[in-house]
Amino acid sequence: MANQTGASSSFEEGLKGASESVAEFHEEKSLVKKVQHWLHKTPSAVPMIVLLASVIVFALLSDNFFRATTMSTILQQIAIVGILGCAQTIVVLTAGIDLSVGAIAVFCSVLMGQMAFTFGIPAPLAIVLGLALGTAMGAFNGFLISRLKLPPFIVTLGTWQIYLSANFIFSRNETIRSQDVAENAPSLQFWGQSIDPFGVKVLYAVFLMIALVAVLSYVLRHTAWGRHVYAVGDDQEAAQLAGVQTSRIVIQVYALAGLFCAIAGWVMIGRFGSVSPTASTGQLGNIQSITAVVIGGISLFGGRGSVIGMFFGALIVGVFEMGLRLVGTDPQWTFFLIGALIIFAVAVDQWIRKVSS
Amino acid sequence: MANQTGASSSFEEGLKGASESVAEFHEEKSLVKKVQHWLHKTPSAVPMIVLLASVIVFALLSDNFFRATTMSTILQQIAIVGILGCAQTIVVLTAGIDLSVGAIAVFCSVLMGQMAFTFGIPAPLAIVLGLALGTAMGAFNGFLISRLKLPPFIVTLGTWQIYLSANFIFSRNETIRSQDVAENAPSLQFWGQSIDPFGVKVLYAVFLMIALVAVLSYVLRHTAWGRHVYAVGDDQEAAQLAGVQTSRIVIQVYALAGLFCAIAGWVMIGRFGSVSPTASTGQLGNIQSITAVVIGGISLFGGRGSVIGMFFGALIVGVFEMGLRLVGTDPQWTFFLIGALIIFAVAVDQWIRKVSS
Amino acid sequence: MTEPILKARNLVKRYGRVTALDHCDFDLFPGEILAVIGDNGAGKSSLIKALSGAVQPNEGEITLEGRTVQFASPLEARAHGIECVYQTLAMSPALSIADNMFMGRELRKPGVMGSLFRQLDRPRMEAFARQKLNELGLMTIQNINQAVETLSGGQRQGVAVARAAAFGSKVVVLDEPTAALGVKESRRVLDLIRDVRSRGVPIILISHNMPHVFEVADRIHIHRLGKRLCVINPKEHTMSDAVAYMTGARVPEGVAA
Amino acid sequence: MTEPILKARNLVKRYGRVTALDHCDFDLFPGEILAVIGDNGAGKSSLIKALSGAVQPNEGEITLEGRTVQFASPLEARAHGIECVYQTLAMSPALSIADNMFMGRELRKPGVMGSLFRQLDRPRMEAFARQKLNELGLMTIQNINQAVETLSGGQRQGVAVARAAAFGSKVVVLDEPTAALGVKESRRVLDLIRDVRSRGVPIILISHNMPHVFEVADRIHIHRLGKRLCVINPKEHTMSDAVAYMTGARVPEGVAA
Amino acid sequence: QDPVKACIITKTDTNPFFVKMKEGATAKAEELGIELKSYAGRVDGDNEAQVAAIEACIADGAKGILLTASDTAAIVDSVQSARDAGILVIALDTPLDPIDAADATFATDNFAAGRLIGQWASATMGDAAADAKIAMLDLAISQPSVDVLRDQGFLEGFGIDLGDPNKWGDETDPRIVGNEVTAGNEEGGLTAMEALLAKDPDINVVYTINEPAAAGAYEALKAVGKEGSTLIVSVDGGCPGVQNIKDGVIGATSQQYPLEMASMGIEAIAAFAKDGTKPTPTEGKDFVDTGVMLITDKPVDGVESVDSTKGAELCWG
Ligand SMILES: Nc1ncnc2c1ncn2[C@@H]1O[C@H](COP(=O)(O)OP(=O)(O)OP(=O)(O)O)[C@@H](O)[C@H]1O
Ligand SMILES: Nc1ncnc2c1ncn2[C@@H]1O[C@H](COP(=O)(O)OP(=O)(O)OP(=O)(O)O)[C@@H](O)[C@H]1O
Ligand SMILES: [Mg+2]
Ligand SMILES: [Mg+2]
Repeated sequence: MANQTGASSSFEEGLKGASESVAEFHEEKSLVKKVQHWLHKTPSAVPMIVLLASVIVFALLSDNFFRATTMSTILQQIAIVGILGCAQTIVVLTAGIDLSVGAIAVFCSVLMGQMAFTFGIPAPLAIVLGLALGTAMGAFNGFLISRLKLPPFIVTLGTWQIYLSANFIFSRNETIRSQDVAENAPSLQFWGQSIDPFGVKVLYAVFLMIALVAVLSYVLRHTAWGRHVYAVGDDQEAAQLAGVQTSRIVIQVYALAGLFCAIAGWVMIGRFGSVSPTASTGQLGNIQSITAVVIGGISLFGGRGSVIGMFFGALIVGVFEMGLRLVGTDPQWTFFLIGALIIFAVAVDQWIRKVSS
Repeated sequence: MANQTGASSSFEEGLKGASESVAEFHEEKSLVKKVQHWLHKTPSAVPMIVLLASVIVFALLSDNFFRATTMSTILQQIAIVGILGCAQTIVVLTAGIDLSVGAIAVFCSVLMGQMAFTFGIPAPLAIVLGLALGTAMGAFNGFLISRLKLPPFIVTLGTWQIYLSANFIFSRNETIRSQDVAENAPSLQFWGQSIDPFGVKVLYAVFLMIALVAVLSYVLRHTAWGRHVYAVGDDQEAAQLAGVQTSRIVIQVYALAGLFCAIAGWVMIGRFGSVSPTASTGQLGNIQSITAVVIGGISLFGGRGSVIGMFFGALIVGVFEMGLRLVGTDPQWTFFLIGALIIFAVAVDQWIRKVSS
Repeated sequence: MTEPILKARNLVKRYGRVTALDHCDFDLFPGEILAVIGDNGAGKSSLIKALSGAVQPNEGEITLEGRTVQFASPLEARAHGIECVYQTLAMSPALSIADNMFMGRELRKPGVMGSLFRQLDRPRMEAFARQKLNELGLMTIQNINQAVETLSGGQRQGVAVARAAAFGSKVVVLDEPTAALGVKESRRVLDLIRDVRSRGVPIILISHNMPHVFEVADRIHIHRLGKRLCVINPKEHTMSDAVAYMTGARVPEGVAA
Repeated sequence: MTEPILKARNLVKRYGRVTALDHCDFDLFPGEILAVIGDNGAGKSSLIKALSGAVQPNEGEITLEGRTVQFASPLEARAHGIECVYQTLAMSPALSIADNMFMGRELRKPGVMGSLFRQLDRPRMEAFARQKLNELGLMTIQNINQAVETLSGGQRQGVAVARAAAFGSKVVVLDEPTAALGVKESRRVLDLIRDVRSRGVPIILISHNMPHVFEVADRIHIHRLGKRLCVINPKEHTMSDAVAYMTGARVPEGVAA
Repeated sequence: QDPVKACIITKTDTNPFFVKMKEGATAKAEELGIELKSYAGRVDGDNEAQVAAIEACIADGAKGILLTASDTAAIVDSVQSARDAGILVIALDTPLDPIDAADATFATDNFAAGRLIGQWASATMGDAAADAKIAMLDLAISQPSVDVLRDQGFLEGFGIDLGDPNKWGDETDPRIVGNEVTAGNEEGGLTAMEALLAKDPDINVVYTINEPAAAGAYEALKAVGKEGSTLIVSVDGGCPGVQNIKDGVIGATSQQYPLEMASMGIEAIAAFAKDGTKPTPTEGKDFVDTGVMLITDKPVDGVESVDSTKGAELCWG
């Protein structure tokens, strides 16, 4: 058949001897270029820079800010948002959104507490059941989204209301007091324990959050499943055509998010001592976690960003809140300034990215 | 040069006499097909079907539901959400999101009230100034989004907090009482007046909402500007390359959204009588308007959907809320069921669309 | 003649008011290169989408190796060994070349890192990707970790073609694989197609490039107005004939006008 | 020789580690058809994106009609009369064919409906779109109100080409306009290109199709590794030469290796 | 020497009640030379923000904390850690659960406040109370403790069986038309009232969680021409509320004294910072009762009350 080649496209004779080396260009290696290149390759470093800058500013504004205890307090204050942020991260990476994260967390903490107290189930079993139920709630979201093809916003808006009111109804609005938990089911408060290395109290919850972020970061970056999560968010149809089982991935992602929320619910018991159905995480957890995710540079349109960025995003908000509290502004002014600072943080982030590209 | 044609691609001789008629296929015109085709062409009809079905169901469940007064109450209850929904619609069509709609509305109502009372500006002028300030707040959002290229979610999350706390700071949390407004600045309450045709009271606010929806629908569908809004949301980069002044459109869209919010603020005074900085719309207006938009079939990824759909979406929520209140008793269960019904409504909507395509 | 490995009868696909396939037939025989040609919008892509499960036809029947099949998704078709390069390429724009090439078939590290921690073997995947791209003559890709969205049009198409060719098993479908490719790269793709056939895998090739089609095809399926108009043997017809048939300038023998 | 209407010197464009343009020069003379050819990823699209304001070069200078220009966006370039069909087509997928064709230059109804209520003249826009598409031989578009995302690959490209050709004024740039087009449709595009030139408008044509390039081009700019390698006259060189130059198989006279 | 630092943590700082409380504290703190920082939750029932605020106060080295707890049981651990850090914690307005979790409590009895208006409404209606139609406009579906206490107090005062006194909405008395939540503002009061009126247009008693909600309910009643024939009762005693009593919008309200609570709290912190003395509770109670007073222009027998003119002198903003 090679004889036809000549016939069909005689000009291809020119191909003989075509260059076979991969294109390369020389590049200057100035320091600026190197920094730029590093920033370009590690986009999660950008929120880190913003974070460090804000820590320095607040340290200058308030004497009490730059202390180990204050830092550990900030970490423990963002522990729950950080864990919910892990859940939100994987969901947002698939171009979804989960408004029910806070509600699942609170409901799970109530379920664990009520199972241990009202139904007398041993606490460790109650915890396991609580985690399983959280996963099931997340999977239910995922089912509605991937099988019935409903928009994630509506599904989780609906289940947010459903889980939250189920939580109030189930708990009869009753708070289980801290002393009772400590006496009868101390394992519920596990994450509220702390180590105290140099006189600085650090909650187990903080280590848990960091561990979850690290594991999730590994999974997203270094496993096939993680790549598939990105692919689904990037272009769901393309991923499907390329052989990703998109609807299975979506269900798994929401179920895993539910599990993270249930873990957050368990951590809430440790952090607050008591089991309270009215915890405001139920109302605000979604906005807080989405804020962390977006400040961390994850695109709400899916497929772009990293969980490390989310972690820095949560930290930035935590630092701003604590810093403004210590500087002592009036609450309304604090809200005002937090609003302004969040915009400012993201503006600086964008600016660094632009300069570095 | 025509002589070269032969040389370069001899096979093109086969083109002579190529068919010149536009392809056509015969099609059966069964009734089912016709309905399908109509639904396909008028996607906003789908939420309307869901709406009618739910009205019928609630009418069967509760005697008090299918009454003219109840219907007019539902309409007046969704008037504000409907107007905020107009604002949210244009923003979401550009693939944005505006979390600050409720805050702008409340802040504008407070600005109008305070200008008229504290500063003694004549009420009509206070209204004009309030509308202008609302537009400016929206334009500020648009500026940050289009010029600094910040994500709309973060910008409006920030300005939500900023406008809301400015509202509290500015008003010193003081409510202007209905009686005082009626006495000294009745034009602030203009939209609270009503006509009473057959013993059924219908607020001016309801007519305003319907008029705004109609005008916006015309603008989006039948003017170049409207098409550009869709193009920006569909694929901003493509729109830019195709010659749309995307960043100008984005600023205009947010400014117009601000104007709609300010109008909603004015309507709030009419509807509630008093001027209150604590109105729940400041907190919930964004979620409510986004819900209406999404139930109405507008994609949060931009470029797809119609404002009429949003209107039906707002009505569906209004009907569910009123219907469940009339049927049930406990607010917690009502909240639960509203969540479930919203998901159900969207599922039915999707199902009809699937069947009709 | 042997039985067709992939056969379709009376396929109909409508999108709202638009008819894309209008009672279309199709046959692919084992080990052959079947070209599908036709005007723009004739329904070629719709045909192979229907065959590979990417869309569900409204009517008609598809048989694979004699058994009636109904693919609900491209995944099912792939499980039956049908590998496609779609005209839209089906790539995840933000992911890297290697990630895209191995999507759904990732390589894992040897040892515990792979089996227990399920870690991807990035270096191996990258080396493989680089090699496949070099084989296609795409020497201009400077950074193998580039996101696919930053590739040039031709480079992107090259990645998609390399993926299908490397992994196809029973049937390989290529929808305009050389549209964006340069002279050298197109030539390599044609060589590749012959390679694949020599492994015994039949190929469906959609192309608008008549010289290419007549060079490699064993049979040519001419598509017109959503139907198979006729099937011709490239040795018995000229390119000119084929063009005349597909544009409606002439009606082939044995077909009613 | 006259002065070039569009000229570029020493353009450099880097994306992170990737160099797309490496001190590239460019000249377009009034009233000519200039073809730009080169391997995939040679930097052709980057070159015209830099010329039309879609990307900002890191270094280098562009002059239009003798004046130095810097386009911050394609809109500015268009204001100077440069009209482009990008390789990615730049269409709004969810909008209709007519909406896309008239994007940014919509027609309004006559009378008050148009001037006061600014209502679009849908029927006129649709009729115009249909006519342009028929001129391109795209007879398979059954529904002129179809969303562009539902068009076949070739139909979509046809819409983009029709748009540029209908509205270009000073310079028309076509990046692989016939890549997805069929035989008939490609032929029509070549005719169209000649039409546009006969209106006195110069054209930059990027293409991998050598016969097409040699058929219509007045001069051929050969791009290699981000640079202009040389400019040849199609009457003085064979296709084979051009292919050899662009793939690096041979070095043209007067160029250091 | 550094000035004494103190914190005031309120449930929200949008509700005028808490705004005034903060203003009272700020004024007193300035007078005594105390550096006061104020914190608040974002929504009603926001326990987490209060925990974070206490942590900030500890980090800041405050001497005393004034706290109106959103979740009276859940906050106890954080309060304990503040006390462990040597901080005087005073519960304002709402006692903690258990009440001795705080060093002292300066509070109004919200249940008693509810009971007063309940008794007043029942007495005003006389025999007609037996077939009253009551609308209950509550705060939020999460049922924070003020919400429950005021609601249940009202019902007890009116003579209705409470069911579970820790929960509203579980009553079976047919006189109750329904419960709706209002978020404690005019908007919520209006929409909730409209819904209840659609359910039963014959409503003639309206309990409201606070005066803004009452104003909203009044607008809804006015719209159907029933503003004259319906009793509206409320709790708070803010100046606009008292003005509304005078104008006949609200029938009766239970007045509370946030300014006083707050300034007493600041004084207690000043005393504690000076020599470590802690305040002592009101005799016979386990908290310092800052009192509650029924304000109405239509007094009834058996329920002590003052009129709106007197109420306007005592009102808090
Ligand atoms: N989702 C859709 N909705 C409506 N019409 C569609 C859709 N997809 C394809 N079509 C129409 O079906 C017809 C066939 O399209 P198809 O993509 O199969 O053509 P093709 O032969 O592959 O053309 P090309 O050579 O240009 O790729 C076209 O007229 C197209 O407009
Ligand atoms: N945004 C980007 N980021 C990184 N690299 C890029 C980006 N855009 C283009 N490139 C690289 O620049 C080089 C030139 O790309 P360009 O699109 O100009 O090639 P081309 O000559 O048009 O190729 P083709 O013929 O395939 O269209 C390629 O190696 C490409 O990978
Ligand atoms: Mg095709
Ligand atoms: Mg290109």
